[in-house]
Amino acid sequence: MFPFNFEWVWDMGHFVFHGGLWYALSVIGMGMTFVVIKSIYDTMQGKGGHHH
Amino acid sequence: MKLSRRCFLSFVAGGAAGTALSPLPWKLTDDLSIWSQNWPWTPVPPDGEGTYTLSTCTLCPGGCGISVRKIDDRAIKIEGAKGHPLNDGGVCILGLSGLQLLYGPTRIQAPMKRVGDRGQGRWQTISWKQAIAEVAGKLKEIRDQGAPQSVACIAPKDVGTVAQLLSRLLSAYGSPNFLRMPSVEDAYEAAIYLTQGATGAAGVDVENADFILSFGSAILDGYGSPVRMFKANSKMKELHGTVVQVESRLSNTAAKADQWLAVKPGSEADLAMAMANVIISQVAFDQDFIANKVDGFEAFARMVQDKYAPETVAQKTGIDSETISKIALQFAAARKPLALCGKGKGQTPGSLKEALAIHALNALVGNINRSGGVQALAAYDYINWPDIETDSVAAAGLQKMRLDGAGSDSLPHVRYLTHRLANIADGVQALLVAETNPCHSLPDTQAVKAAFDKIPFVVSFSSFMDETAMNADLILPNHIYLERFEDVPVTAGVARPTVGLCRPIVNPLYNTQHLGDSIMQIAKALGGTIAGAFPWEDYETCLKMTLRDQWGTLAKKGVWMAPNATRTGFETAPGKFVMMNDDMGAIYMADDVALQGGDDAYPLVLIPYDSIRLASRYIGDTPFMVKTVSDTVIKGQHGFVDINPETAKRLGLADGQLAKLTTPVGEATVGVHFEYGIMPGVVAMPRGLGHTAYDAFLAGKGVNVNQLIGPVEDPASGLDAAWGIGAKLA
Amino acid sequence: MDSALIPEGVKRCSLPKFLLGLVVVGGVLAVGVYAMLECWIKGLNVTGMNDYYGFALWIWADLAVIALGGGAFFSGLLKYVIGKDDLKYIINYAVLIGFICYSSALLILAIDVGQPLRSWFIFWHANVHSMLTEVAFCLSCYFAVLTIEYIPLILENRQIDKVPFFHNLSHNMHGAMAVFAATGAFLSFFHQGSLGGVAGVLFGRPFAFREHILIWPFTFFLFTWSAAAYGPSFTLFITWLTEKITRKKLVKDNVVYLLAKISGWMIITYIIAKSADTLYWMYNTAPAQGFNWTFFYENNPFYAQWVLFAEIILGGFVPGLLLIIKPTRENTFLRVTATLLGIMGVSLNRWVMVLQTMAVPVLSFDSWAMYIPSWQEIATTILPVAYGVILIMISYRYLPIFPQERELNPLDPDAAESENKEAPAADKLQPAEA
Amino acid sequence: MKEAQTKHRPKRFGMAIDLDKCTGCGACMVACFSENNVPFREDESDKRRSITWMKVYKITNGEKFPHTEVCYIPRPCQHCAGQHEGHSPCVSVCPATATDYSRETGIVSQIYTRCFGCRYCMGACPYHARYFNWWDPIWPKGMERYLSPNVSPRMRGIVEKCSFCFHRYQLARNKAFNDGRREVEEKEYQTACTQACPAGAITFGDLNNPAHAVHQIVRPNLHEEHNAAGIPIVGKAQNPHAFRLLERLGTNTKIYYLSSREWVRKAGDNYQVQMESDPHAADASGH
Repeated sequence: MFPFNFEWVWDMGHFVFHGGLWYALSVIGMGMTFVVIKSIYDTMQGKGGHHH
Repeated sequence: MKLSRRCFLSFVAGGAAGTALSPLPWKLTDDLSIWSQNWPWTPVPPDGEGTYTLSTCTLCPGGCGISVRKIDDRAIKIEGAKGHPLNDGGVCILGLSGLQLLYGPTRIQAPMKRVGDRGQGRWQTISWKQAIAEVAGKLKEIRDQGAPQSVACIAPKDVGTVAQLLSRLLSAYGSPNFLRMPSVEDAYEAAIYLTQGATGAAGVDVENADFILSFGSAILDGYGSPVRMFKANSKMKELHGTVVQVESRLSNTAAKADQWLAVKPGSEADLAMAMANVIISQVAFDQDFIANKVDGFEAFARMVQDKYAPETVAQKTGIDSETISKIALQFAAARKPLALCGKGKGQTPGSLKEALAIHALNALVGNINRSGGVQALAAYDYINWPDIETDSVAAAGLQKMRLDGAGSDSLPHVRYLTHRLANIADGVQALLVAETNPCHSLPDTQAVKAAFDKIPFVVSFSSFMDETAMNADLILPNHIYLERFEDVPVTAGVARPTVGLCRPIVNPLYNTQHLGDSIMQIAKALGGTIAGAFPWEDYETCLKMTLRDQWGTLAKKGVWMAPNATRTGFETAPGKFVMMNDDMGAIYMADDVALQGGDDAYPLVLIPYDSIRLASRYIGDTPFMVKTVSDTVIKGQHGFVDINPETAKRLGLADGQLAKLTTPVGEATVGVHFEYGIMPGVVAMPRGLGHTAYDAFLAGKGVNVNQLIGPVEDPASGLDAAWGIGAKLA
Repeated sequence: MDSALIPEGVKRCSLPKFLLGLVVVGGVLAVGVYAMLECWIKGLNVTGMNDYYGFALWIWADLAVIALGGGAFFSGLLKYVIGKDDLKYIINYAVLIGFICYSSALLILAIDVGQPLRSWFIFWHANVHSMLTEVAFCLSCYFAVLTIEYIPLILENRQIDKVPFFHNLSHNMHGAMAVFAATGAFLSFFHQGSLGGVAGVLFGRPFAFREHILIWPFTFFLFTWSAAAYGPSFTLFITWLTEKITRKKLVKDNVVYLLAKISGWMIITYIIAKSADTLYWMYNTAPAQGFNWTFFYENNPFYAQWVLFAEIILGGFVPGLLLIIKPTRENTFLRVTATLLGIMGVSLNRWVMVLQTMAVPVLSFDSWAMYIPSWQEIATTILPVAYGVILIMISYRYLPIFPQERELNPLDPDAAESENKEAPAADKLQPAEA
Repeated sequence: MKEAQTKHRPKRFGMAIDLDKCTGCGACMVACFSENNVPFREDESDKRRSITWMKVYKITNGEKFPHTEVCYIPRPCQHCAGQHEGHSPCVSVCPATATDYSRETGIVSQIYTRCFGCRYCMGACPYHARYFNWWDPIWPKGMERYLSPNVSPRMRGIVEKCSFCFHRYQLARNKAFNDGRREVEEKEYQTACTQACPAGAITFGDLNNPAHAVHQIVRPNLHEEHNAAGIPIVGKAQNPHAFRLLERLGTNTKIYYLSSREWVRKAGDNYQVQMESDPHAADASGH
């Protein structure tokens, strides 16, 4: 899973597979981070309070 | 309210996030996986210094050399001894699993005295001192009544120091009733004595044969010295020799043979005679040998020509006359033809007529006392102990007839008729059982059990809690072969006298004692001339003194083999190989061995068969061996019989179903297994199953064929020659 | 008592009846949990599996629920990426069903492996050439995505929504949903596919083995395709069932028709491809390995050519056609029948790809191996169903799963009563769901 | 499956099993059990849950009495090289790299502590050479004393299989190294089954080494050929009596069988379909 796992090999298989994997993971990760931070920011702006 | 909820929810969310980000869950996950890799209940064998020790396997009569691998003081693997004259590195399935016997749960760990009823399995551990005293006391009592001959002893063999010490004890004590477990050696010895005048086992030089005509001998399932036979068979394949197997079932041997002659069981002698007939009438015999070395050829020739024309025999054997002639001539034409006698592993003697007929085939092709042939094995003469002084009691006892009648005027040709144990029990007041399991391996188990019930005093020297030990009053457990010294002279068909040395691999695990020492201690306790007959301080000394010449070789190589000494000449009256005389005429003229229950009530014939994966002598099958047994032989607790699908369908039986197998001797529930490789009308059941003693790995699995088959005496010799029994399957 | 948690403007049965329902389903769940613990504590010897059946009922259940859960990613793809906006009225439920299916799959896998405590080695020591590795990664990643898609739904609960942060969070997550949905679709494509690959790459198992395109066997694409095709059918079926049980219309017909039509076309195209694949396998792949295709359907007590008929005709062409033809599609009975047949078809496909593959003797002297699951296997396979029902019950009660529910079921005083009458019945019916 | 750094010529350990000699005595099975600490249970008659790294199959020509013939086929792990070296059916599917193909020895290994018991490899193996530990291995009290320290007993819930007694290779290699030799002698590394076989039916050694008996018996074609289906076949035996199990699947196993009987050789592969340009091609008789 990581280059320091002994079965790791720098070959096409690993590039493609882990490329795709880490790409997906980072999209999800960054997406969530962005969303959470923005929500915190919005909340501090006092948004979303008693909207009804 | 609202505030608190807000706090609460934020607290939960924050807490969850916090824990997830902390190292805790990750560390925990890792620790758990490491734990799962080192479960404390999964053993980790300790490492240490590795060594190999040479010894000899005594689990069957084969006498193979073994090399035992040890780590420190633990024996961890048994392998075949390289360069051993019999098994040269090879080893059989039983020999391989010997360590399961050594460390197994059925070992008897100390001398024991029965407290409950016989067979109930309630024991009290006693000291060796007391054990010896009890045996000696009882024997003394019997002797004082002046009936020393009523003490009998059963042993697996009569050669070697331990067996000799046993019979020496009986002789000094005054009993002629030393019994050897039945085997084809009984018939072979008689045949050899009648034809060649020599006493001793038959040696068959399979290694140098190029055509083996086997009359049901399980060459590949434990006959003779098993590994030796395997190797001989493989050599035959390499040198394109021929093996012909005469058998009604496609055994492993038949399956591997170049030709399988599916003969009707019980008609082997006739087949051999018919072949002799062909060889004689075609003048295919060894004319020089017949002319110069054989006595009674004409008489023999006349007999086979009168009574055993292939055409007449064809009907009885189920083999057409062409095939009979073809095989007979191939046999005669071969360079080193060899006819083998003894069904299966050779655990039943078989009829003397059959043994003589088969031996006659060897004589016709001049294959006696020469390489690739049969010869009288030179007797093991390394035991030269001082003669026994017998006191008056002993002398009187030894004058008495053997209880089994062997060697009597009516049965002069045989030395042991051990299958008669059931009938002679009344005359036995004490029975000593050494490394045999008659309660399981003698035919008609129920009768044997009844005999044991009659015998007032039974001593077992077994290392394992087997059926016989279960029915003993006292158990004086022997060391097992991996814990003791012993000389192992091999008689199982070897061409040259061969003695292996069995030596301790590990120190005795339990409070057991060498059988040799037990015998000497009993003798010493009995005192007088009996004690005097045992001048040694212990068994090991006795062994070393006895073997003085060979001890060096044995201690170094683990085995000693006599220099190749093929006998010349014959010790018979005419100094020739006797093919026919009055005695033998009588034997040849005697009736066939009748099939018990061979009538309409029992439309089928049940034959026992031997498998090398099923130990069927004194030693019970090991867990490893049972694991290799096919689920068409044992499934769960049920044992299966092989039956030809056509026969089964006729009886309305389905493959795999359970059915009741009934014979005149007993009945049992068995599974039905369809097998095309068996003669229609015949059902076959393996030997070695149906144990009631031992552990859950063996006990209760399958049926003991000896419950279903009783002994049938050969009218000519009195030997047990039962080859099957009438049976009903429904 | 819990009215404060129930979405505004909708009617739910009384709490006691709801709890009663939970207890009923909970009972089934409990049995499943007990069986699960047995498998973990006593080991897998309590199953009916053996060395010929390393893969059995559980793996089938995994493949099946993931195929059926495919509705989530495909609807997501259609709505957020392709822009079929109408689907927003059913997407919530699709997501919920997907979430249930995938969490169930992961749970079953956790029971199925011999060493659950080290199952994470599949990630740590990943062998990238193994289809199962691909499955594991994509499955867990996509499960994360589903969770992300499900969270905002939870946050919309009346009370939670009152917390400004959660309100914003849910709002922003909706905003970013397209990105997640796209990632989800990407992941799903691969794990659905690699699930197909699991069987397709077994070149030692002529029944399952298929030729490859690049590194992927045909089954890779067929599995993705079938999941996208039958998943929506499953979503529709569950929606219909929920409507039956709640005695309410929850989703407008046009939405249903739209999804049904898409599902229909996907099924038809899939089954054509599947038929082509089957024929190619019958007349090329299998013979090359020494087998007549008929061999796989002979000399055994169960698998015969009815399998092909049931899977391809009954579970493929029939539902496909029923769903693409307008009149049959818009006939509720026929539409629901079609979705049911579809579910049967895809489940049967997953079954044979796992269990028949194991049953077929490959060595010429070996024999067919049949298999009967133990009660523990069956209980643990039903376990997720019960769990799913419970999650649906709770979500339906407390979350605005169906945006159109209020509009379709305007509250009027006397309706309340009737609700209460029906509710118990509804609860009892619940376990039959999913 | 990664390249092993190896200075000398890679080895391809394999076996030639002479089915004419094999008597089905089962010594190989028990030799293996005792060499490799294989566990056993009270009831081992459910053969589909019985761990036997080496298993002896009994096959028949299906003819009626008295024309019935029987042959035994000992089946260790076939140590497949796969369609391109290292792509063994099992190795290629193991998700956790718990089983590996050594390019140095050609041996398929199994890492017990790495395996987490998904059993995908078992589904992939057409020879059923892989076994799952359905139970905790338990030895009767005292019997654990005979366990060998060279092979670790396996825990419940993982897959195990024949390793060609790899620990013996390691020991032999260490010995050679200590004696200052780089090569292990043929006789120094023999598997337990080979050593035990009383019929001498098994020949074990390096298929790549022309000096080794196994190479001389099998005469493997070291050049890749393609069978009728275009599947690459490596190491096809040039001995007309030799065959491999399911050779046409392209598993490229390293266990070769020798038989003088045609029906036995035929039983090694499936012939449901007539295949032109296939030497064995014929009807499916003997199944």
